[in-house]
Amino acid sequence: MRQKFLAILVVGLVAALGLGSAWAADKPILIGAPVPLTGPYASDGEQMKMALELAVAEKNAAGGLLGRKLELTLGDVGGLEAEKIKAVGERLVGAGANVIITGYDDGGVDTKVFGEYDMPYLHGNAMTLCTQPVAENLEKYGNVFQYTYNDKAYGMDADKYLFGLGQEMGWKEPNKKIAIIKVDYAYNIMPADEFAKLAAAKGYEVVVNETVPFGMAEWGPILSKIESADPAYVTFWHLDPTDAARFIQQFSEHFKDDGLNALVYMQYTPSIPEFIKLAGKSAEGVIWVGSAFGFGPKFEDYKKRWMAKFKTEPAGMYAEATRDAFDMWVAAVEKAGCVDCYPKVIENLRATVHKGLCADYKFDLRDQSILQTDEYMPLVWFQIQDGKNVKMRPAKYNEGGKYKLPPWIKK
Amino acid sequence: MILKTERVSKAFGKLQALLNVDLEVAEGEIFGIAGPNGAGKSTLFNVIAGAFPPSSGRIVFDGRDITKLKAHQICHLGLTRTFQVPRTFATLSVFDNVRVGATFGGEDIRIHREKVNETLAFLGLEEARDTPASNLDLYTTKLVMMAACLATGCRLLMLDEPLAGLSMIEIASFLGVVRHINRDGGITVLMIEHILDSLIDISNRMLILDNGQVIYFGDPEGVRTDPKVIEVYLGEGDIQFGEDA
Amino acid sequence: MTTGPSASPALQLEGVDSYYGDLQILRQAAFHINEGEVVALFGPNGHGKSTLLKAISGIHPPRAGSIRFMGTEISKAPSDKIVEMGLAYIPEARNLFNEMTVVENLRLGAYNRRARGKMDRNLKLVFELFPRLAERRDQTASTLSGGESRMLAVGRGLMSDARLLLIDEPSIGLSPLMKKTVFGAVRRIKKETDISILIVEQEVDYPLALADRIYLLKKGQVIMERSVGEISKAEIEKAYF
Amino acid sequence: MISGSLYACMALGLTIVYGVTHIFNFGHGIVAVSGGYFTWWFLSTTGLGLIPSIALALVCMFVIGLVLYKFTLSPMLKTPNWEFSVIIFLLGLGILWENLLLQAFGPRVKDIPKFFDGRFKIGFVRINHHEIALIVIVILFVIGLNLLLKKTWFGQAMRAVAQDMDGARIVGINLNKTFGYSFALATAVTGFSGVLLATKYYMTPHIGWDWMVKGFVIIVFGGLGSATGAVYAAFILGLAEAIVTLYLGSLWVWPIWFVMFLLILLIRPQGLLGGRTL
Repeated sequence: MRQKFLAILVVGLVAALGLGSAWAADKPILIGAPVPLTGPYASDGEQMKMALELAVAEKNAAGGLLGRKLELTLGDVGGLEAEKIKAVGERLVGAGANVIITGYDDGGVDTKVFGEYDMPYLHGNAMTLCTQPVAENLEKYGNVFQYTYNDKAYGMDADKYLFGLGQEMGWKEPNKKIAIIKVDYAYNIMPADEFAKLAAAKGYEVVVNETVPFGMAEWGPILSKIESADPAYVTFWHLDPTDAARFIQQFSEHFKDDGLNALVYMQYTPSIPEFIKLAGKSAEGVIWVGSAFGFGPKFEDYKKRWMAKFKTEPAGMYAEATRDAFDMWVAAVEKAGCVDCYPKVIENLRATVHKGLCADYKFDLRDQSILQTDEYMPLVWFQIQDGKNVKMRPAKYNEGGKYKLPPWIKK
Repeated sequence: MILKTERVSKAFGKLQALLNVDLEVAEGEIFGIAGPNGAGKSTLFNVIAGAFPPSSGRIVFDGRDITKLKAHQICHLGLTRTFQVPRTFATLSVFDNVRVGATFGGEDIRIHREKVNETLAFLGLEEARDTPASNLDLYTTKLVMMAACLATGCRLLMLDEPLAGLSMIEIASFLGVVRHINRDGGITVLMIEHILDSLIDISNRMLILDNGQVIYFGDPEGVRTDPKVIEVYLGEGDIQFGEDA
Repeated sequence: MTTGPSASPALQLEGVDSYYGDLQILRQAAFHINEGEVVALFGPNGHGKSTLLKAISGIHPPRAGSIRFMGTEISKAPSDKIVEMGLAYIPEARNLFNEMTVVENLRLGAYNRRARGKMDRNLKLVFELFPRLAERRDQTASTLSGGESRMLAVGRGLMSDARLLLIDEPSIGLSPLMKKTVFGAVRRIKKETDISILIVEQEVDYPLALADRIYLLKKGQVIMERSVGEISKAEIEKAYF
Repeated sequence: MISGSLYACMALGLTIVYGVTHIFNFGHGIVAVSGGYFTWWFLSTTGLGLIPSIALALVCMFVIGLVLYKFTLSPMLKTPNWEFSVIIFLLGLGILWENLLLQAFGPRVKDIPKFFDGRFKIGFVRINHHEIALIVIVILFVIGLNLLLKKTWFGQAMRAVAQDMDGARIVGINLNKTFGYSFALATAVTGFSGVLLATKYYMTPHIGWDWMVKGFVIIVFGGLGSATGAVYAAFILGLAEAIVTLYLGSLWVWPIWFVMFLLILLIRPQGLLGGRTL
């Protein structure tokens, strides 16, 4: 009797599953996107949302993925609070998301949240905090991919190239003193500390080391501190364009008359177009480092399609990187021939060498973050000249320009 | 002497509220204090009760120097006061209001109960014992305030304008209660009052303050005829209308 | 200037009921004040004297009944309109503006539109009545003594260009000399202006010497009306029971 | 100095509302931001100059304040426990309004041009003309507000209500009307502080919350309801902010602010000039 019951149960289940998958063919493939739509990161979040909307629209117009329509479900993670990412994550997974894609969504718990499930999770958080768990437990967190390199990369990269720049512009460093100003956030603290450590090994001395909160409006006291310490390098590690613009504006006013014999380096922030818009002329001469986004023929074409749909220009790396992540996942699914055969899709992602809109991606198989080399996804050095971001290195991107002395260095 | 102040002065910034006030209150008497508004009467009470220390001078209660003691310490020694503005705990019953006073003694709960009941009976408040204080009329509120003071087990009670706002009949009966406390309870009373006829009537001795200084000390009836007191406090004649007289 | 009591009532109350929550305070209260008349209202504590003044002045409007001031029904009017009509309430609690100077307090007394134009004239009158206030014109109200702040409250009431003053317990907490001063001022108002006055008091002596008529309020009802001279202090005391 | 004067302006709006009506405006930050947004909007769409745009924005703020009071707050004040319901209501309204701004104008940063360019130098200190202008404007503004409070009937009525509500009714002041105009005035003042802040520090819809928290600390520090206290507190805390940033690091600003806050509450629970009112 009991065996019969079990048999019926099994038959029923199989039938249900069969029916389910037949039904599933009509059901759209669900893409879950936890992105910051309100709060301080809303301007980036808006770009992520638009990128995914464009991607889904284009893919659907081309007949869908494996013949099925794609559908996008957004979740707002606001100011990236842990409890928000948790709630949003559960909602998206509960809704049946087949993949989770975001530009960035968190400061360290996202890996734990999405690592609980099987579908692939692609994020651009660019933080050691997010990749550490993956490196430590590849078995468990194998579905978590960071399609950017880690934060420390900026620090290592700065140490490698910053001190050689003077020569290129005919400037000799007057001393071996460094000022570090970093916002109280792992993405910026990690590389700044890494840089300090590496530079110290070369004999440089950190004379100003300030951690500042977000929303810093009045930089006067910090600028006075820089003035009295008189460093040769001022490095600024931040990710909010508003704060950074206020800094450079007050900086250039502060040193307009007496000057400061120092180079100014900024991590990432000027890549957000708002920065130049707000900072205007005062950012002239700033050297900054960002990812390889926003240029090249493929990007120009993408930009046209973007503008056709949204009537505004894509703004910042997440307009683009989020699309690259989407394409990566699409390629992996198409190669696997199925959406919910997650292990296969993940296998394919790991083997990816993806030609992105601007640079190429290859995952570091130890922690599933992207390798940062001149060949794959290099960090690109810029200088702001005549109100524009001019690419300086790696050599393959150089726009023929040479570093110029910033206006606050007086001869 | 149960209470003695020696050359007590108090200044608030530039304002000299009290200047060299000497006061002696004998055990068992009713002592009256009067004087113009702003003469320093309430300040004198505050200084004695320890609300703030005097700028100079010495206060002795029951042979003990209390000049520097805090209000609650003085209260424990047996000297308590009421305030001009009736202060009770509005939502508490009469019983609980009085018990709050008794609790200052620091003895065990049973003794409190007895003491509270005793005090209520003594002042004829048994009927009101469960009424919330906010429902009481002004007269009963004043009695409750006094009961709360008595329940601390005090020996000297200071009353600050207890008759203000009472009707003539209420005044008469309130004075009866004060006499009862004094005679049958053995409690010394120090009382500030403007209703002078009543104060003269009840006091054994009186003191008049003006501008922080003592201008009269002694026999109550003498107050009416003292020229200085008439000048600054009473005004000429019986019923007269001040400035147009 | 003095016109003496006249026949037409400045204020007339009929059947006034007032409550605090469910508790009825006034029961069918009725009385009147003639123009130019000084009326004293006595009564035991807690029987509704202050409530009556609050009902008239619109601070705590009555639930039923009619209150006519100079012929106009005001029982439902808001307090600011009542003030503007010339009815000034001087509460026992004084309700002065403690952080303002004496003169600022007085000027605010003339807040209503009708009084603003006559502010300077009335200010002069107040300072004449209370020279003490003129001396302290730039002192803040919180630094005044009890008697002085009582004068200020009365003065502020006069500033509203009042035709009727309601004064609640002016003698409370005042020294004998101060009482003389305050009641002296009330008598001068009586003699030199035609403002009608209603005084609520515990202390009987002064009002008896001042008033034209007296009322007794007990348990929320006006139970007795007498002309002064018809009644002695002892009789009033007796009537309390 | 500069942050101090901006904080002062912002705290004044809060103080007026609290002093007169005893309403704690939890939508205060977003009110400030709105002033900035209105100005920015008039500036970018109407082709009006800066000053007319600001003026127009402040008129809008005043009207909004009045309407808000008349149709929402005034009925609420008649209910029991309105202190709490009004706080929740204004907080909710603030969040709603913030999101409406976000929908209408997007999350991007907006700024309002400076009043003056250029700067000069005294000794080692460099000073911008704009910053001088801000300080002068705020000082004039405080003086103007003071004149309004002391010399006009409306101002006197506001002070009267703040000091003794029953007293105010006794002299014939219409409480509801005074509440309404005070709320409207405070809305405009707060909006103006937002304009000034936006000329110096840019703005986004959400930035108001930071401003508001600072505003609350300032008015409690200065003594609830005391306008003079709020101005002193703003300058003291502004100065403390600068000194702490210079010698301890900017992360210490909030902790030090709160230590000062606690200290003043321990020493003078009523705040710097508490107990004194408008």
